[in-house]
Amino acid sequence: MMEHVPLDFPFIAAALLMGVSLYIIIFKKNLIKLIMGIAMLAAGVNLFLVALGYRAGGGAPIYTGVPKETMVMPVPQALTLTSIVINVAVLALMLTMVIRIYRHTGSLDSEKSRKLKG
Amino acid sequence: MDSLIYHSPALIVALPLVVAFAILLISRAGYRVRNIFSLVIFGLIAFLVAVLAVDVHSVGIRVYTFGATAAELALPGGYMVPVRIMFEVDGMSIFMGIIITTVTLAALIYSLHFLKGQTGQARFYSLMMLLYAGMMGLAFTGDMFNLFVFLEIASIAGAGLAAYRTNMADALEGGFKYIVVSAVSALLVLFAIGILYSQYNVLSIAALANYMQYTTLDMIALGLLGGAFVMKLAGVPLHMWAPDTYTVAPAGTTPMILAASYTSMYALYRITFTIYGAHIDSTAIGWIVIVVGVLSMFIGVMMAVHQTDIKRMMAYHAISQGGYMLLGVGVGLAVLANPVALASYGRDAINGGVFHIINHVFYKALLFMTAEAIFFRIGTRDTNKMGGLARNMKWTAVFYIIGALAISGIPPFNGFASKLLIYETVLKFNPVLAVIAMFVSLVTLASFVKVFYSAFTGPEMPAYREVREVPKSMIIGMAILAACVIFFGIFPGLIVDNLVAPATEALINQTPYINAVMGAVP
Amino acid sequence: MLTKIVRTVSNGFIPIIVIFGLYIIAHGHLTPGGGFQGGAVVVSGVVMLLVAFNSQELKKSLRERILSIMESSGALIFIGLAFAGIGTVFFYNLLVGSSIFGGIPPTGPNIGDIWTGGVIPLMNFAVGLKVIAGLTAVVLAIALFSGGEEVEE
Amino acid sequence: MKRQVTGLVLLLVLVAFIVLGMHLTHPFGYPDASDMDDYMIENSQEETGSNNVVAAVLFDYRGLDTLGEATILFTAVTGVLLLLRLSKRKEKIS
Repeated sequence: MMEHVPLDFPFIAAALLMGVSLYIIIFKKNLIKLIMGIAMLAAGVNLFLVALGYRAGGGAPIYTGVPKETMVMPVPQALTLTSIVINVAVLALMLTMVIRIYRHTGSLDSEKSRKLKG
Repeated sequence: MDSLIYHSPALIVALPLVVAFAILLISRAGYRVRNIFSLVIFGLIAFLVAVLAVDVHSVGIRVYTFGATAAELALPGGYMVPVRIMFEVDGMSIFMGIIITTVTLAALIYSLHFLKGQTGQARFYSLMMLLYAGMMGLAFTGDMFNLFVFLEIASIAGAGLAAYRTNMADALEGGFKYIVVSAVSALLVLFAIGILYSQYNVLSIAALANYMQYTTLDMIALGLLGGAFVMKLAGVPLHMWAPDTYTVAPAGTTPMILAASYTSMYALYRITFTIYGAHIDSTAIGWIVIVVGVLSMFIGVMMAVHQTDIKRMMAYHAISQGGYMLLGVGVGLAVLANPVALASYGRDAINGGVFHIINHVFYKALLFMTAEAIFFRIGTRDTNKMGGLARNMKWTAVFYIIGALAISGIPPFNGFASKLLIYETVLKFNPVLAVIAMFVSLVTLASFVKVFYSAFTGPEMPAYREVREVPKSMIIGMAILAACVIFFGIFPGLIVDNLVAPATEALINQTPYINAVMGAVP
Repeated sequence: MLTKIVRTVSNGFIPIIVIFGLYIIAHGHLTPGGGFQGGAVVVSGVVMLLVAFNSQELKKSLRERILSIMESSGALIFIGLAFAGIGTVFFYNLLVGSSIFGGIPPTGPNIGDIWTGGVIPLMNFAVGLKVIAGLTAVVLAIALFSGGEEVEE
Repeated sequence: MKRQVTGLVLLLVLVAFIVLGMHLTHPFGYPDASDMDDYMIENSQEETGSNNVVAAVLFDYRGLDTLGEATILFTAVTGVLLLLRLSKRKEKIS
């Protein structure tokens, strides 16, 4: 068994990813950068989720080769898989809309393309 | 029949999915086959919802565990924690289910003619059914992660529909705003779910409520969930997306996206009351809800008065009316820990807030449909360019009047019934809030009367002399909602006793919801 | 369209990528992977073709109509398998113990048998079909659209 | 300017939530005992016949999530194709 490392690197990485991505989402005006921010936020949340289920020294929860005593938790992995696919779907739709918006306005700047007021 | 009731929670969500998947194949056989197919299956679904509603009214809670050996078997043989995903349908869930189903039925009928000559009709119907399935799943589910999944289904389908008119740049921007807001809020929800899972290692709502200890981590999760859902339900100060999206969504789908917002409100209530109910400092949380509600009411209506775009004005009114619901429920939440106050006015306040959801969805859906009907015929949403439309569009004008009077809280329409409940109870809680609520209602009336005069009355505009009434299917769609508005206004007691009171009871008392899962050890 | 070398190499790689993707789909219940992952692998091959050839050329062999039918039927098979269990409960795994994919592996670590898992391998296939068709359609549509093809009403 | 300040406040609140949440979560690699996960590890072979516990969770224990996931992918594909409207053929006018 490994000794517990006081620095929880995966959680720190997830926090960094989420912090940076929230900065991008709130302050960047370019629509593509906005989408990249959302993709990074998704990556951070997914990393957090999958890191939750890790048991020190554990292997993948698959019986083809691994005994059950050293398995990590399967549910967070399943949740992460689901969440990844969901985010792929969301990204595809967002990118499509941006392509369409670019066709209409010729700009990726969220300030310039905003025709709506209020 | 028994097995139909037994499986109805699963069928209500699965059948629209089947329609959505199959409709692209079926529409190759022609539009008529497709329309009949979707209407027939949707009729069956509506029937199932009605049957389930009657059943839930008598039984209380119906649990449906997916993949178990028996649907009620939430806990696998003698085990302590639920393992599988389950649906839990209680008074509040079926209340939302009835709202969503009625609005979707009206929207489906309304859209039949609207889509005439448009491209991508089959995909439009497919997305509509997916949006319906997403909302119903969100209302029925008893599992946190499943809630996230259905939230995403509803958001993506809603965004795709909102951007349907791709030849207009503002439609795409409205859809894009909606999906960005949805994606960010859904990811925050997912993060909060992760935090909850890290502590209790369960995902079922009932099990979470059972184990809840209200640590600092739980507070963080509640904050994230609250923020995310307030953003999704367009509460001030996170309402920026709503006017843009509601304005551009094509006919029939605006009411559905509106209903999707209130499904998020349902999720917020479900989390606050059912998961956290017994532990939170309900006065503080109640006041937060009240403040968000009052801000939404006031800012929404103030932004609405000077809009010239008719749908945009209605969208701001939707934000404002959402504030009433939050106000009513917030007052109830603030006195949740005080049995005397709860019995004397708290319960009625929640009744009012919950009743206002169904009333508002119906009349606002009706108003959005009339606005779309005008847009359908004259091609503009600008109220300054309208005039004298009542001459040629009599039905639309009548429906607009019904909706406008209902939203302003004029008897005998349904808005009056729920607003009266809110005024009465809020007056006992804090008179200042009641005065604000009445003031907002007056401004609402003024704003709708102004639009009525500029759009429907006045001299006949030469450009619109040839304007005809909208096709029959659109009138039927609006008539369904108008009938509901009037019926609910004339018999409010009936509705409150049979629909709203069970929903309120389900919110206030979390024990049956928990016991339906955790107490069911065979 | 890129050079002949790129096109020849990608032509050579395509079968390998597709077979690898199908392997991942088929062994979803034994090894890491499954319908989504295997489908994504296959679609990565399609993206490679899209880079090597241009989208117009690819459009001739991959019809949007066929892809749409494939995707719908994948989704319908998936939900149909879920409906198959409705004699007990929706999503009940009714094939465990039956003659199709019904084998139950010995408890504990074992080498694995493809003939196990009940409806899980079938669902993996359905999802794989859906993902391949759906993502191909999306990739192709975006490529064609950015290539200038547009239909305005 | 006002927008920048609002954004900054929002960002700081969210980051504070995230950092505090990460800080208070259990140490990496040492989660609390989980009955739900152990049940799945214990019974997946017998109940679902699947050696891969994650596959068993995805398609059996939490099958509805996967149906939802497939639905989301379907929704996104439908949405993309609806927005790009590649089909030249106009649908038959009803």
